[in-house]
Amino acid sequence: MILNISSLDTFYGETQALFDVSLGVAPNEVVALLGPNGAGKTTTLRSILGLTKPRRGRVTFDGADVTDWPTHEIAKAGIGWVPDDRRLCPTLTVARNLAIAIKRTRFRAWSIKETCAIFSPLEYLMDREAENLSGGEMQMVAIARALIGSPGLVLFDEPSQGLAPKIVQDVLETIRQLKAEGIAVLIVEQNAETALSVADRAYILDLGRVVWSGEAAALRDDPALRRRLLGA
Amino acid sequence: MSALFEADRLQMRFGNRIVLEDITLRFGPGELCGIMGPNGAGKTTCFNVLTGRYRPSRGQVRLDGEDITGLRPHEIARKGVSRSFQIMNLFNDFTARDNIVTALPGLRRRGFDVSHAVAANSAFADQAEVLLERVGLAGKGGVLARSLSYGDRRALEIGVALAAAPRILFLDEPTSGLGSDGTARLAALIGSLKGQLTIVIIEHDMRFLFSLADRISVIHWGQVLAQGTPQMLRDNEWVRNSNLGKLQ
Amino acid sequence: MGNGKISRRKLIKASAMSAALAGTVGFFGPFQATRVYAQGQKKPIKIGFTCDASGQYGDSGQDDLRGAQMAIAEFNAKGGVLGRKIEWITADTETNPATGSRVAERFITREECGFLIGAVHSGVANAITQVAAKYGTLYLNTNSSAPSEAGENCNRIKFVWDGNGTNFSKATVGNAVKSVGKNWILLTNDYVWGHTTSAATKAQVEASGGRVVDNLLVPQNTRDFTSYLLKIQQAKPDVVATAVGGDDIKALRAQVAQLKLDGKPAWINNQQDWPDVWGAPDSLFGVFGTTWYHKLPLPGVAEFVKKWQAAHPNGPIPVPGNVSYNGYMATRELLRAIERAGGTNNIKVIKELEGLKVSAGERMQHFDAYMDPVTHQMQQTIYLARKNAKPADKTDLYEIISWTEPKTAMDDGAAAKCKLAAYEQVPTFEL
Amino acid sequence: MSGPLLRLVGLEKTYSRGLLRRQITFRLKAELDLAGRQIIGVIGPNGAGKTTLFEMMTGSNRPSAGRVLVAGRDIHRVKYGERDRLAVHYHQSYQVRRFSKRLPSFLMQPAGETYPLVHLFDEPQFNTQDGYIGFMLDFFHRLRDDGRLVVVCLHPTARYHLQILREICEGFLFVSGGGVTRHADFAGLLVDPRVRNYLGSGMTQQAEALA
Amino acid sequence: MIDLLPHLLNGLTLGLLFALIALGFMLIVGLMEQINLAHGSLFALGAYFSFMLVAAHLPLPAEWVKAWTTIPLGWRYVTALVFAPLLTALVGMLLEFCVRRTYGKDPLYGLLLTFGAAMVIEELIRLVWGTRDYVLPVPQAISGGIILWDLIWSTYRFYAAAFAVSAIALVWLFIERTPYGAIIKAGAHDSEIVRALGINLTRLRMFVFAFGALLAAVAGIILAPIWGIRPHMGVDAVVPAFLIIVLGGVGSFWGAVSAGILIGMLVGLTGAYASEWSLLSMYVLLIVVVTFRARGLFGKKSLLEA
Amino acid sequence: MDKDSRDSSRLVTPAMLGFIVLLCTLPLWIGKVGLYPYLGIEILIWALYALSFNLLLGYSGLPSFGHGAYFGIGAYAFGLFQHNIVPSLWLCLMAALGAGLVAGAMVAAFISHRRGIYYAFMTIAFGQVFWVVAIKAHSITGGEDGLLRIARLPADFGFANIDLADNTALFYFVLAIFALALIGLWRLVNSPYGRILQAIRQNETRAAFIGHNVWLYKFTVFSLSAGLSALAGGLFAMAQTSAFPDVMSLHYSGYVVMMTLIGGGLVSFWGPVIGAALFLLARDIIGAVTTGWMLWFGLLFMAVVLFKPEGVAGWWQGLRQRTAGMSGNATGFARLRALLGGRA
Repeated sequence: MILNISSLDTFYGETQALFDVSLGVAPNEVVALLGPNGAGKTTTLRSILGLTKPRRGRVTFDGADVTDWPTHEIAKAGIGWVPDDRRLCPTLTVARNLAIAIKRTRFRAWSIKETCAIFSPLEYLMDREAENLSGGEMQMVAIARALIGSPGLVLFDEPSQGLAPKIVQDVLETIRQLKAEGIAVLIVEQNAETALSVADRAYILDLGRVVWSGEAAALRDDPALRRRLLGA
Repeated sequence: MSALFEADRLQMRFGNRIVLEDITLRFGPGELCGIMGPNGAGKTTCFNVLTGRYRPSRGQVRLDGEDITGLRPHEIARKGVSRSFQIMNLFNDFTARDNIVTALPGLRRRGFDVSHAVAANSAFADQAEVLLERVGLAGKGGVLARSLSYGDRRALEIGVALAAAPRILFLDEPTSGLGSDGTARLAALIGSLKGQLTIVIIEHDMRFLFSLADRISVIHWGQVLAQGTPQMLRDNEWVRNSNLGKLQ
Repeated sequence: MGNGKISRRKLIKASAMSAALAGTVGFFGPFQATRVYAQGQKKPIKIGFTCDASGQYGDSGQDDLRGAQMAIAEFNAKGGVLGRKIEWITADTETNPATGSRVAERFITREECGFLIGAVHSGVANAITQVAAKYGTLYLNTNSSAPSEAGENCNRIKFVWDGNGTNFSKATVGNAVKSVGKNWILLTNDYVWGHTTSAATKAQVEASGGRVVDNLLVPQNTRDFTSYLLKIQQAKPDVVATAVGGDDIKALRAQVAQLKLDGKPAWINNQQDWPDVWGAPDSLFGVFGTTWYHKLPLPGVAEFVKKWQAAHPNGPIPVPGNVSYNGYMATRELLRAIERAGGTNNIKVIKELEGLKVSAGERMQHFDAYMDPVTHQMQQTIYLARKNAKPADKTDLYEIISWTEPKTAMDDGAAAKCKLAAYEQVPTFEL
Repeated sequence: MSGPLLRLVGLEKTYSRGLLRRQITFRLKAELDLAGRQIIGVIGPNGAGKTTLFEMMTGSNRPSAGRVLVAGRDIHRVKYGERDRLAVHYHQSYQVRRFSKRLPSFLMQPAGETYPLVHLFDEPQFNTQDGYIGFMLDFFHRLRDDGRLVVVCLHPTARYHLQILREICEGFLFVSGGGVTRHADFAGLLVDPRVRNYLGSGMTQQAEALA
Repeated sequence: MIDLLPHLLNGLTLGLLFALIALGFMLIVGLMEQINLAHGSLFALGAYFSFMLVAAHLPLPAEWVKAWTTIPLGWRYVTALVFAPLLTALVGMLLEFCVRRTYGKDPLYGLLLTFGAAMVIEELIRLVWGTRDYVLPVPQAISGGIILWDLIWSTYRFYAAAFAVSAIALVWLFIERTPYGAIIKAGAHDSEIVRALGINLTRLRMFVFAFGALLAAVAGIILAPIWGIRPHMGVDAVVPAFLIIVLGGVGSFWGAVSAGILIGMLVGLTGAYASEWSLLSMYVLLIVVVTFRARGLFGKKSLLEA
Repeated sequence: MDKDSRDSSRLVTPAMLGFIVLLCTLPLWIGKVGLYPYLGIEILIWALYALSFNLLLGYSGLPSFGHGAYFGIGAYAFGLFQHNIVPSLWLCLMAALGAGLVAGAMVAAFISHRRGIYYAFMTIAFGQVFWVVAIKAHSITGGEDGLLRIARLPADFGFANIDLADNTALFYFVLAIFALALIGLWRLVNSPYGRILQAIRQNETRAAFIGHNVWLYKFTVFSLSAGLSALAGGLFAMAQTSAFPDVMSLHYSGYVVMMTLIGGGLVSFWGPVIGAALFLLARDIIGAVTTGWMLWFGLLFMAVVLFKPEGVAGWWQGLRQRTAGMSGNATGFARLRALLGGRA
């Protein structure tokens, strides 16, 4: 396991958002984190990054206990993040949004060129200000930004949101490619179908608790189970 | 049934952005109404417009037939509209008792009275004690609000709203952040209030809402998508197929 | 009424009577009574120096103090005054009237000083005067040169030792109208000192047949004079007379020098205090007034400078200037007056000072000086100076171009404005 | 009401950059008539201009040429504050853009309506788990039955997205390559090779299975 | 009209200088949402440090100082222009070290803390350099006057205005064209994502604060020959800086620049035509503007308001 | 009833009584401890000023950073009324109070809908305007030279007429007013009005939603605070027998903030009194030794802001609680935070 979180309790102020959440991701593995609105999926990612420090529990990454590290150190250890609301700096151009993300880690360095090869529209968007992009375009930049930071683990928060179906396929393809390269992926999705199509394993969260975990294939292939846990 | 509180075609915009498009709601006396909807649907904005925090761009709010649109929050509050907040809004440096006392209409009426001290008025303390007991905080009156447990703070939040002696009480996600025990305790509290005054609750916890509410309105895109008894809403096919449908 | 004791007794009696007549209740008796000390003759005489150490006039205040210290040291060296040692204390008045009041109160009530010396800022001087007047304490205003100090704000217990705006105007204006030109512009700091000074200048200009084209008001704390300088350039006057003080004049000087405007038009600056000049010798320009210069070719000056330098070897300013000189002169004349009065009875000392005449030699000035008994201002020689083109050494910044007799430079309007209280109204004491 | 509810007449929007040599970086043209009382699905690749099109329809983004007529009124000549009484754009919160205003409002026409005639839903989030989809679809139908024009823009990335589109839409627009193509029904949509390319192989297969 | 022109030009140069003063203040407010009331003191420190270097008042052995004075004034000035701001930036870093504790708390903390710091720095200046004032010598090339339209103009003011323009342009370029600028901008917009991208926000903030201090010092050096160097010159700088930021709108670069020019024009023109109002005019302008536009001319919503 | 609420319902608390009695004996011993009566007067006046300022900062959470203006206005009003209208002590003091109320109300009308930093900005701007006007209008105020010859008018009680020219007499007069103000303010902060002010400080939004007219409270408390500050200013004019614009400057406005914070005005009624005494004593004692006393005071202030926003009073409370076996409080931080209005 490159990422291991154990018994996380996370609070927003006084409000507890995660209750005793444990999960792990191995290199070459894609793990899906599923669940309804407000289940605590995004909070789990924030806790991993140290953006919302867990009150209890540990997070280890790449062999080190990173629970108490400052966020930038955790990121530098090799975690890339694709936040659900993209969070590009609106007044910067795409190129500059990408440029600030470049960093060295012990993992493979992605070049801007490579990411452009994944998302062909990127090339033409380079000198546009991020605020003038459409939602889907922003999403591509956000993913590219995570890759440019040479991650060993990528946290995807709703990567398919706002993307055209073809592009979603490209993203999934990229995730497979990452996996093939030995990079771990943790993917948060409301759209379970999409996530399960690439995931090896899955966790389901509800009201801040892990309510199910197991092989993704089990969920994928068992509509009844899926219906029971995730609806439709 | 004549409505105690009516919102008529409310629209609210911030610049280019429309947050409420067309909201029409009616709450009868003694009714317990729920409001639900996905994140960002405009539920809290709706509360804010109803309780006077924002003035709607269009539309009318009426209390007991009287037009209260655009009145300031304190004016609306004085007419008997009280609310709690999603993010707790207590007077943290006050004790629980003082939190309640501050909201008493008796104190409000004597707001510019400096002839006597609050602490000397035993009527205030007595009223506060009754309210504290009602929300399950008996014996904790002397504790600073900031030092109360989370669940107690939630209860106090409702206690403060109740202290203003409202005719209609708006509760914004009262269970958020509570565990199952806390939620059950709150459900009991709200259940005990049911029928005594009109209560409107925004809630994410469907189990909680569906078990308590007389009527529920679903809000999204600043519109009322659906309205009805919990049973009526559950009849929807998509609902039945979803997590929501699995409640019971 | 020559006898202070009688007047004091009379006063107490009068106030007690009036109290009885009005049926009033005095909590604590008239303070005059509590201020009479039958002290032993050998008790030291204590002087309080209300000198700014910080704020706008911190430098000047300290230079003032250096002169005064020297005078005291001279007297102590020869055994004090009337056999009594002279002690002194000082506290920072922060160039702030409120602080001035408090320090004065402290010196008088706590430290039991009978004499206060020192001021640069007229606001501070006024604040101290008010406190001193309440107790009858003598106050020597050494360096605040607002004409109002010896005019409407004069006081029986206050003596003003510096030349003021009107003196300097009278010394310069008539001459300049004749020799330079008739069109004048006034540049006036927009506060009392500026206004009174400019009014005096204006009167002089008009009396000499000149014309004041414009009077530009400069708010205090103006840091940038360019808009005024532009206006001046547009108006093309013959002479610009400034009544700009403190930090503002320093900034103005720097900017005029920058623009090389110091040649034409002719500039007349009211007065330049040595501590201000010493910081910025390059920006001296125009004609300006002073009461003393350390290179005056008069007997005694060189010795005085030497003595001063010996007393303050590592000071921030290497030679005494007019500010230090005023501090010295005021203190020396006070001590001499006490000697002549034969004691520290304030009324007696006041009377001695009112009759003060100092010979030119004693003053180290060109003409005899005297204390005006009506306005309590030292009437003295007023010098005109300009920047020295051929300085003899680093400190030789001025070229003295003329000197005016006290009579000529005297502010004849002051007497009408100044109403000194009767001696009877001054609380008396002997410390 | 006579004629179509929403008419795009010679509508064109271009963005260009460069001060001296103007280079067109974006162009979108549309010529459309849409009647009321129907639900229209809109799909198209990222950056094709769907949002720009919606913005022009609601009068917030001024076209380079052409007019947008809602119930016969040129929406760009209606008072700013009242344009949303004709057409309203429900967009995602992080896509709020500001546009400059040229004329003061008082020189413009009133909208003359109290509730929007055209409702544009820009990528509404359909989440199968919370059950709101049912209410949403009911709502679309209610609007339609009330004589309004409902436009739903959606990237069908899951099977049920396709299902929803097929179930509720009475016509489709495909925005791509600077133009807007109209398709009468779901099956017709799938014939267009550009649409198939947009959907990708997986989704196309699923769509065909549905059709 | 002809009469007016010089005053407009003067107002413009004055405005540019005001904008220069406000630049560092703006940077810290805009990017860190910290009100740095010690800005004026850093401004004064810059002037004092430069004076030390230019006028060779150095706390060094006499022979070294002597050697230093043999270097031409121009070179000493240039050295001061480089090193005085750097020294001030160090002080800025030290200050940031204290201010750091107030991040994430009410901005009022920072305001009070820097108010205290301003007082401390001013007193330290008094302690070290005394209360007297100094004049910063400037090289021949940028002193003196130019005759234009029959009027003599100060060369130094043109130099200062040009310097202000280039400083503004450089800061703008720095923010807009360099990766550091991108990081600063992104950090101001969303500190979380910047941290999640592996950027050390603590260091970034220290850098920004130091940069703000550096700019304050630069402004101090440029203004020193005009205003003179004295301990309380800081107050003369921080008040306009503060006014400009509130007027221009917190966090807006061009807002600050245009507010600076606006105030410069106003002070210049009132100085010429209604001189007794020139000091009051900027406050009145501020109150009028802020009464009608709560966030100033170009302000966006920021953390600073609740 | 616990001790706190017992105290708060009293008109005069034992501590207050003891304090006032102690002050009554002050002229007897102040000289013996190396001080002088005038300093006592000044401390009382500044303590009154700081107390009324703390009505805003500590009780209502309104950061007014240009408050010196009202102190100055009171001083000028006292002097001008005396010179130009009636030289009666009572009327002059009323004039000072009234001038402060009016000026405060004028400003409050502009700013009472704001909070936090923008509130602070506006109070600074208005403070500067008053300051500039005081300097500019020298025909009225005497400008920099100050408004001079303000008499210490006798206190006419009808049956008795007390001369206040002497410092000790004036001290008792100021003490009487201070004691009245102290009692009045104590009652005020413990009355419903004061309770609501504190509620507004902690949570303006909530206060509005339980029916309190927040704007009106903010408006009235600002006016009241300005009025009382002006009353203190009037007494100051009497003490100094003159009025000067300096106290209206930004620096002096900052001093009262420093006094209040260092004393512990955020957590204690007595904070401003402690702070004012500390400030003036430090200035008098350290100021006699070094002119750089402000350096040390500035450092102390920084340390207080950084480490102990509860100030001296908070430190004392913490000490008492610790000895009583209770945990220390951290309310000062929370209160300072709450100054911005509800973002706790």
